Amino acid sequence: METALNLTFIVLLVATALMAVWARDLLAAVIIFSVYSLIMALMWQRLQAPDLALTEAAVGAGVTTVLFVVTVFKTRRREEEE
Amino acid sequence: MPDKSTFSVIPLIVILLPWISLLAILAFPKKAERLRLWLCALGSLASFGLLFSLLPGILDGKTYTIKLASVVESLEMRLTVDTLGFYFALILAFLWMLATIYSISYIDHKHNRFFAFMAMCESFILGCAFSANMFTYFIFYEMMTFGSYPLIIHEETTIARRAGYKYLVYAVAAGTVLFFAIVAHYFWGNGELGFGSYGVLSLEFASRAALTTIFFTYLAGFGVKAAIMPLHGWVPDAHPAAPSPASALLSGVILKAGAFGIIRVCFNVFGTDLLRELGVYVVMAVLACITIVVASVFALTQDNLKRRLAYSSIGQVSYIILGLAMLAHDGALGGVMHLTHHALMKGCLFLCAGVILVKTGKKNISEMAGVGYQLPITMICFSVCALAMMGTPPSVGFITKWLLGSGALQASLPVYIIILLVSALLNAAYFLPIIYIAFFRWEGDEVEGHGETHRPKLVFGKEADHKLVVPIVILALLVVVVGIWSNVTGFPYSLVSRVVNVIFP
Amino acid sequence: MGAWRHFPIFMITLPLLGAVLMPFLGYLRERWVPYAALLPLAASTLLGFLLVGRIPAGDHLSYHLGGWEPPFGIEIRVDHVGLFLMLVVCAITLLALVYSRRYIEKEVSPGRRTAYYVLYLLMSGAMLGFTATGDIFNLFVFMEILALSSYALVAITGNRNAVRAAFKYVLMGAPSSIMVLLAVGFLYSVTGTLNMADLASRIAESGYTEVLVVSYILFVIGFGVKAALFPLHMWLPDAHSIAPSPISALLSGLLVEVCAFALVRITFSVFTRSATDLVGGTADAVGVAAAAAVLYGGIMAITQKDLKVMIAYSTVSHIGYIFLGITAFTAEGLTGAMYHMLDHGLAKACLFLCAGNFIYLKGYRRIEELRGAWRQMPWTCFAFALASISVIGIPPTAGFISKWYLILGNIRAGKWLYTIVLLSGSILAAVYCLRIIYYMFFQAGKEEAWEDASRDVPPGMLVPVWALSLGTLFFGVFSYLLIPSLLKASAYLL
Amino acid sequence: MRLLHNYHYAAAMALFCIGLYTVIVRRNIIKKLIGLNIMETSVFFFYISLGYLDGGVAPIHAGSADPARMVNPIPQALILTGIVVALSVTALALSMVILLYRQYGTLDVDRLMREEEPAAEGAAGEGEGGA
Repeated sequence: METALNLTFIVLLVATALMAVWARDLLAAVIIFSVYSLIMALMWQRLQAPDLALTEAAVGAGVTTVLFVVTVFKTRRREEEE
Repeated sequence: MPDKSTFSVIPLIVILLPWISLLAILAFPKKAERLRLWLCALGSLASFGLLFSLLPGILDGKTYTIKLASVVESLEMRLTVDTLGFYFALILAFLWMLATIYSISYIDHKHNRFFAFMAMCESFILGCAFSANMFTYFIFYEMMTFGSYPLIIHEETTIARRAGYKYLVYAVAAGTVLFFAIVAHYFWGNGELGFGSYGVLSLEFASRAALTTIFFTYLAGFGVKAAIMPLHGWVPDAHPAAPSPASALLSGVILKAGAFGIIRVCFNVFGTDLLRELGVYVVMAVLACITIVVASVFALTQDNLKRRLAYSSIGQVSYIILGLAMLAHDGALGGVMHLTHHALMKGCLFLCAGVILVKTGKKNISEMAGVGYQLPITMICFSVCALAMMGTPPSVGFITKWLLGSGALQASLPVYIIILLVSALLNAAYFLPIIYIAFFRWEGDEVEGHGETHRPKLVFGKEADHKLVVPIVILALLVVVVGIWSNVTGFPYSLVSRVVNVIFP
Repeated sequence: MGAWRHFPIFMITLPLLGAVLMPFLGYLRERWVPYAALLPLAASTLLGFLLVGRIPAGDHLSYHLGGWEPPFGIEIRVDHVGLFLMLVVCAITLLALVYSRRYIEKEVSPGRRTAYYVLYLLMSGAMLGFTATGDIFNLFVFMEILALSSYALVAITGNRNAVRAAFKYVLMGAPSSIMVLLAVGFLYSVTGTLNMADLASRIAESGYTEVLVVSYILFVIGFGVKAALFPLHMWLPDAHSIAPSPISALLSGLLVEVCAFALVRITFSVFTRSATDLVGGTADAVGVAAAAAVLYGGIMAITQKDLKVMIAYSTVSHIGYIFLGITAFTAEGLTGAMYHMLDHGLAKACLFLCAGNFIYLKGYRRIEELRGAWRQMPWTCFAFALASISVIGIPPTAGFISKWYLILGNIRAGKWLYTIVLLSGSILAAVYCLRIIYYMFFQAGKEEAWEDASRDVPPGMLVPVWALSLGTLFFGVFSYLLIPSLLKASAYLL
Repeated sequence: MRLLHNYHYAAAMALFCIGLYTVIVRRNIIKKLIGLNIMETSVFFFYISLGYLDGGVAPIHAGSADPARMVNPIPQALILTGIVVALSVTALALSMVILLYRQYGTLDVDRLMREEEPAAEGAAGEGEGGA
């Protein structure tokens, strides 16, 4: 059961990572990345690292995302086509 | 070698004297130009004098040594005056002194930098002569290379620049090869680079291939300076481009630094037994023979006087190499003595060429008709040296040829004698026309029969500044004097025979 | 237990502390910042010199942060080689900082000057820590501080090229840091320790060969990017040429070397001899890359038109020298590599500062523009010439000694090809250096280009340049001060 | 490969590769930075998995947890540092992105790097070059 839950998390992590990478809309990518960070935080909680999970939730999903969002707003939303 | 090594600061002082004069030049104001120039001459005079004071001790078998710095135990910068080094230092300091005096009148006075670099170069090359080991030799050798570059390009013409560039290309490549040779020597010589004994390397510690590699890299590295034939390319360009005193030094001393390096390699690094065992001396001899003949042929085709002299130098320096490659007593004696002999002769010839250039503005031999009447003393000295180059007795050139010939017989290879004869013939073929043109042709004698009426008058004593003429006369006199009384103490024979007698008992 | 045992940690923390305090000073008295910034570095240098001779031969000085014993606490570990490099770092950072005061007036806008000094001190402290630490995670942390401050310093002028170069640097530098972190993780996973000495003893016992190899490869790539080893050097020419000159001097003269030194530590102190056969294949690959670097850097340097880019490519080439010395796996080779770090640090810093002088006084960056430069800037030009001679490796400069040992080491290792590569590298160096010397001294430029016949840069900029170039001469002539102990220390490392 | 029996490691490596792929291949610089963050978190994940033991508890002494069953606290302490470092790198890089976009008007790394330097167009190489 434990393992199954962990595996689910991992599959989710990989999936969100891939989505973040492939999303054409940068804002979407950033948001997906924030979700990825949250899942990562949960995963760490499951690995008995509560303080890290807390930090990651705050820093990874919070601060980093905010920084990314600000950047995207200050630059452009769409990825350029060649 | 009787090892009576004494600590002495004299080698260091000899090396530093040119620097001191250099600093003195800087200390005096620009207006006192003559004072500054004479100081420079005085510096080289002093270093020659001080060097000469070591002669009794050297003849006594002493060596003087001083340690400058060291990297690790066996890798040190040390100056040692041994017989061979003293011999080289003596002739170079002497020639340098004359060239400096000559330059005072010759060089455009605006260029004090020429004297600065002259002094620097002298110091470096004295360092070469005094080096106690290959490491020190290389350090001074490289510094000398870069110090002599400004001498070559002094006139800053396009030709001079190009010549200087070529010189640098050759020198840097050679320095790199040499560097490798020395590191390899250090490695296979078990950290022993010194010149203290005759033959450091041996087959005990290193393979045949390794030793052969070391030898050939050494030969290539020094061969560029010594102008062994495929590596001679910079010489014919650099000599005409440099001011005459500089070309006299290039030919008389700087080329010899390469040759001296080869002497050190043959005597002190490998030793004659090892050379014989490896068989590498054959290559050296063949290269030297080719150089002697081919360079003389090239010299024939040159119209520019200094270029012809440069090719002549290429051939003559190979006499030294050939003498070493004979691996015989007389051969080695003749080769090493030729170091001085050639320096005297070629130094004088280049200085003469300089006087001709300054007084008549003529560079090419074909234009020199009647120069002998305009500049009689110069051209007489020129003729003396030219005849000596051909090997006419009584002169230093004759002694070299005689000893080399005798060496060839000792080595039972009479083929060398043929080479020497061919070389003498070619020498005659390219020197005699110059003398002929200078004395027996004059302006407007093209129509036969009218010659007698236009023959110019000989005018003595007014041809040039004394500072130009005196060095030439001294050198020309020495060419004869050393040729006649060659075994006077202090002359080459007395010094060289000491070394050669130890190597070939 | 004398007070001197605490010196290394002070050497590291003083600049970092200075960096923390500097913004306050900048807020109160901005004009004092350039002078105040000198203090911590000068103190570090002093402490470093006081340490000379204290460390017993063939041993190291170990300091435990906060009194925790090594496997748990962080250890500062200074051996002879490390102290040597720390002193080099201190001296060069100090000199470049002296130089900075006047120079950055030209390139850095007033609002950013305090930031410049803060980052500068941060970088210096991080380099010292990076060199001295005995804990591989700590190594990572210092590396990150170092990297961050150098990213920011490259971009400090804020113009488009600078930011672009810095970003290129980040794009290569940040992943490489992560690789180092991963490598540290791998090592930790098989040994359960982060202390270098501890690791060295446990690596031999652990059976996880594959993990060790992967970890070593990651270290090589990670430090290779930071040290600009050949195929990973792409960021270097841009970053080094566009950064303000004192920063170029630090990046080129120190940062790449400190990173190369980290690899030395990892190779010899962590993986040690027992594992050398294990990482041998990787080391061979590094050797090939280094040989390629020597040739590639040299050839690229010859083709450059911009002076600073040329010097930067020359750095690529010289990093190759250092790595060739390391991969020879002989005491001589390692000594050569270490001495080359010193020599290259001094010479390259000097070259960059000289290039800075030209920019400061005339705004000239292109090699063409330097024709006849010595008429106006004789002192700068002579210093440049001296440093170039060391770069080529002509005696009696330090470059000659280091090249001697590099070649000796490679001969002893039987690596003939590398010997030839090293030699050709110095021929290439001769080509690109002598060209510039030739332009400066022996070619008349346009008259109006150097009209002001008496004005060189202010003494505050000349003194560091001359100190560095005389340093190359000094360490060439007096190499016996260092070489014997370096040889001993290298033998100890092996 | 005894290590691979632990799927955490495999996952971390997979994420690391995704991140590396993004950093190297994707041309948008914000994407590259996202990739960088993915790489970083994957390595942190790897560290934490290292310290984890099956059925372990958090390394907090306050409760009555059994020290023998605690997970290894050292990697966690390290990662705390790592997160801070990662954040600062990201922040610095993002500020550079904004600056770059202002000056070049593009986020595409190829276009960014292809743009000629203004200085290089100035003086064309005059003079005869080498001697």
